[in-house]
Amino acid sequence: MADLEELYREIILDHYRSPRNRGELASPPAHRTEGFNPLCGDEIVVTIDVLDGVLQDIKIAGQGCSISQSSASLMSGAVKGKSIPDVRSTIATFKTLMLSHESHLGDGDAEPEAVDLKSLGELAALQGVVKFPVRIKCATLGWNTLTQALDEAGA
Amino acid sequence: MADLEELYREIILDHYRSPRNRGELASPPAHRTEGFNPLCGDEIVVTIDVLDGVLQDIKIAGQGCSISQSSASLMSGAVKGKSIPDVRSTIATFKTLMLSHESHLGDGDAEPEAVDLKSLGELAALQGVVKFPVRIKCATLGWNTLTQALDEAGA
Amino acid sequence: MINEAEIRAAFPLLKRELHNTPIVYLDTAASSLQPQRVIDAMSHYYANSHANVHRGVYGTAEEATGLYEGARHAVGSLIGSKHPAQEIVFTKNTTESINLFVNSWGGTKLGPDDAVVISIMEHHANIVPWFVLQERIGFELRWIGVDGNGELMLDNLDELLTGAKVLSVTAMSNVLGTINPIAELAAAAHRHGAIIHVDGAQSVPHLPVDVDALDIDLMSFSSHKMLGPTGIGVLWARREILTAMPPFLTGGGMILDVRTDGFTPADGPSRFEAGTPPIAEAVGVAEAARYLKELGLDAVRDHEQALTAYALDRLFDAFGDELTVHGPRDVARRGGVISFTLGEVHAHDIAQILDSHAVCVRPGHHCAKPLMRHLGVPATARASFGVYNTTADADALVEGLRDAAKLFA
Amino acid sequence: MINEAEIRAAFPLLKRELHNTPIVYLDTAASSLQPQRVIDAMSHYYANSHANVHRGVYGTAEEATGLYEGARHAVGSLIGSKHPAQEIVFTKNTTESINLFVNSWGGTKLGPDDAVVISIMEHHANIVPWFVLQERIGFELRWIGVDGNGELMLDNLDELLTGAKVLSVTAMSNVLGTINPIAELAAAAHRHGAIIHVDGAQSVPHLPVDVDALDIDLMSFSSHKMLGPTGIGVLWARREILTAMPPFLTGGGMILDVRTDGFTPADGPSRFEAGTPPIAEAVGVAEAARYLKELGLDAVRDHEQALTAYALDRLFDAFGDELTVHGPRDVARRGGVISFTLGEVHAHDIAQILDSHAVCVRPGHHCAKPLMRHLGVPATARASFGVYNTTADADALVEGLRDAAKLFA
Ligand SMILES: Cc1ncc(COP(=O)(O)O)c(C=O)c1O
Ligand SMILES: Cc1ncc(COP(=O)(O)O)c(C=O)c1O
Repeated sequence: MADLEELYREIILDHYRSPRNRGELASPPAHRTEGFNPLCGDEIVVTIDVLDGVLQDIKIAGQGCSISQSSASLMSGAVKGKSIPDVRSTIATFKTLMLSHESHLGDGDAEPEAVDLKSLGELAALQGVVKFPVRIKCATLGWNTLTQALDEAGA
Repeated sequence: MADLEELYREIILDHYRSPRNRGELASPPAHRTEGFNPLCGDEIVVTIDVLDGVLQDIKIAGQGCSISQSSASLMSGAVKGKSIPDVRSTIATFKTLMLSHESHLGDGDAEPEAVDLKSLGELAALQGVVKFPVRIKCATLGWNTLTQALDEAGA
Repeated sequence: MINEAEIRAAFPLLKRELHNTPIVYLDTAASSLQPQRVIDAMSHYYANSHANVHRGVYGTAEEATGLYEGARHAVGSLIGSKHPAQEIVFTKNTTESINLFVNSWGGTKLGPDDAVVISIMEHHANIVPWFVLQERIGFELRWIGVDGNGELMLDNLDELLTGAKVLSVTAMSNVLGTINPIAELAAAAHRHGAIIHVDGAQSVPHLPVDVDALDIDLMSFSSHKMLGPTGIGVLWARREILTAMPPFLTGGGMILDVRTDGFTPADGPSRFEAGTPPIAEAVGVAEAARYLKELGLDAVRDHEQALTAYALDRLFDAFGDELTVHGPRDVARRGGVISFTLGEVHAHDIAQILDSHAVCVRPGHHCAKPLMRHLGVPATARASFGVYNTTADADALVEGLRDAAKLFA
Repeated sequence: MINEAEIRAAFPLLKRELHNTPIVYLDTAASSLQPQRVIDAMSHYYANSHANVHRGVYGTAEEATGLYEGARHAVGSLIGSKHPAQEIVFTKNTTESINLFVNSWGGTKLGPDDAVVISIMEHHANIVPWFVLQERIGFELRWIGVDGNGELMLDNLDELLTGAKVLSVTAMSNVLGTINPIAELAAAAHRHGAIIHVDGAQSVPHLPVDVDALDIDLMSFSSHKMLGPTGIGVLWARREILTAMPPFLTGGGMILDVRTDGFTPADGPSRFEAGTPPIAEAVGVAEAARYLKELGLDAVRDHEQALTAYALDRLFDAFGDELTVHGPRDVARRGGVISFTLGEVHAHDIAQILDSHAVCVRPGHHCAKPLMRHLGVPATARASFGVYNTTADADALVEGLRDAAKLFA
């Protein structure tokens, strides 16, 4: 059951119980994007406010399991106030962490890269997810939604 | 291989090589019916001439395996000139002979009846077919076509 | 009576461990386990009798054909079909069976002024094909509601059926466990001149089902939920109805003749079985049907009903108001499918924690999103019983859930 | 090089006897035999890892999902698919694959002014679905002819392809054995702005096939002809094409969302896999694909080509002008499928007499009636080779035929 404790770390349960940056920004002016996991029904709504190349504000709504909701909450804290390139690079780092397992199931093209866990800060708490392949989709839902929001907002 | 010799009795090969009542009657006045075995592509064309309750004439055309063609040839000899009730009863007797195996595969409702082989005369040569379930459809093709022809002709 | 030890010994997967703990399989509503004799029947078929069916004259081709056609009898006999050779069509699963029915029958018998009646508790397999056909033809789709007890609301049934050509409804909900009154629904449909198609995916494996006694017209079900292999499903249809249905999938094996300007379809079930059918799978589902018949569906039902009663009691004892179970409380009106939520713990997390106890349940919408919307929950955890489950399995479920409740307290 | 003894030992059905004579299986074009490792892979799956795929979080559900998705890779790798996770759709057989393609792609991309090109040598599976769609949409169906050598007549190909949207053609005839020039046909189709769908039912099991090198767009094939189980087939399609195709069969597993007023389909192959898929069968076909890859399709082809050359020589030596073999004489241009007639002996009788020698061949129209009409024969007997056949099998065929010739002399 060691794996299970790695999955449900205290920090994850805390973000699930008390999600940060919860709610929706008024849109417009903010950009609003919905993400959806058809297999389990989890939903994440990301609203972002981009100005001068910086993610000025972000809010998260939706519902779902502890992993999808806490991951989105952790994400909001990690990207808020950052420049768009920094946001994109944080997303990329996080996805690489998740991919270190997914590549087994994927097309097999991508070689897993080493991830600098320190650079992820609190986000590193999500690394336990990697041992639970079906939960990776939960953990990445918010991140994929944010990427889509950035793309749609032309940021 | 004893079974095989029972299937290909000399009388069957003889009727295959020299089919009796071969050809087609002019229709009208004769009635013409085509029979078809979709599994193997065998075809039998039966033309009949019914008058005064008697099957005055019958001709067989078509092509197919030795069993389907010889069975139809044997049939033509057995029914030609007979009264319609006699024809129908010959058909029934023959079908019962064939069914003594088919009932295993069918709905299981019909109990196989004992068949008076003597009453079948030359037709009894076809009893070897019963041991080859897939060939029963060949042997009965001409008979089913004749039944259909009688029904269509209102005889 | 079910001999638990004997039955459990028959299912090899029950010897499996997860995380060093013997597996507690509570996901039979998604797919059942297979007894060794079903697995062996298929292995034996491949090693001894495999050949393509219908057109061969050599020994093994005849054997394979006999086994394949014989499977219609074994399966038909389980559900009381009087003419299995003419009424049992093999498909790949319940979903294909329903698609076949909807497209072949619905595609030719329905017009823009007709109505089709289904229920809010249907599995997507009995919803989406109607949407697709509706787009093409434009009939009205009417929904039977579900009450607070998880049962069909039938007070306005006559109204719903007025002008309807078909009622298509599940015999047992795969989410709520609700057993629907099929005989009553069939009588009502016929009173209104409609036919009734039953989704038997959850009922055929768990309840005595007699298509004649129920007086229904068509029924779809899956082998893999009734102790049989994957890859094969069944559409049963009364002869008169099947005979009037045009082909759906087309190709070899379902034709009388093909010319360069058209084709003539074959008669009987083979009209709907284009291409090489699932032969080994037919051997497997026939063996599963024989096994179920030997056990007796009455005994299976009794066993599972008693187990469901036990499990519900234990669950409510342990979790009280924290636990919400969707569907009827009266075990006489429900099968062994228990969908629940537990406080604030998400279904996905429940299932994950239970997995660490080797308890296998399924989280999610169970392919019944209209019902989930109606229930107002995004997902439930679902524990479902098979004949091989015991009270010890229900106990393991409760113990695992205590852990989940503690972790998320 | 094929090690005959080793290979034959791998196929348990070859230990079978018919009429006290060891079986001589010459019906691989209808369905192949399965090696023990394929049978074992499925038994092992049922006994250890069975669960429904995609929605479970517990151990065996994850394993089953991994095995099922992994099967796309094993199968894709055999045919050179670069993106198997996005390009391999599992169906129940070639016939369903073609129906899916014809209805989903054809149903949305074809209009009454378009043309579809097929050939006279197609199997019914690549003819009848076009007829059915044509009835609904009304496009023109054009036929590539077959010459006296049993090869496609391609001199008017440009004419046939002018205004055509799709060319759908078999890579190897299941009657004539003819190997068609797929790369050339693909180039021609693309030159005319058409796509090409290939019926690979006979080519994938017997020839090296690389969808990229051939530059084709879609291909259908069946597991049961490539040493795998019944109950599963494959539609391979290039990503861009698959992405643009709407669902065909609908239900659970292929949706993003279902409401009471409509639904949103999922992306990728699962959009076409409604309902519980053939999971054990995917495990089986993956094992078959791995086995074929280990043997090497080049080696398989060499073995079968040499055997075909030997058999043709022996047959003509024995029967001379009495024997008609349909299809190319040049074994470089044909696979190991030998359709023949012998004097006045009907194909059905030939097969029957051969059965008494334990020699398994198939008589009939082989689901290719337009071709049979073109050849002017109602039926042929067909002997077809697999990798497990040897020259001794060809000898047994010749000996059996001597008996037939004698009986009907
Ligand atoms: C060339 C060809 N196409 C299609 C098929 C149909 O395959 P299946 O029966 O597996 O659907 C066959 C096999 O009979 C074939 O030989
Ligand atoms: C009530 C009901 N209908 C239909 C289905 C679909 O069955 P299959 O996935 O075997 O097609 C299921 C199983 O998920 C079900 O429970």
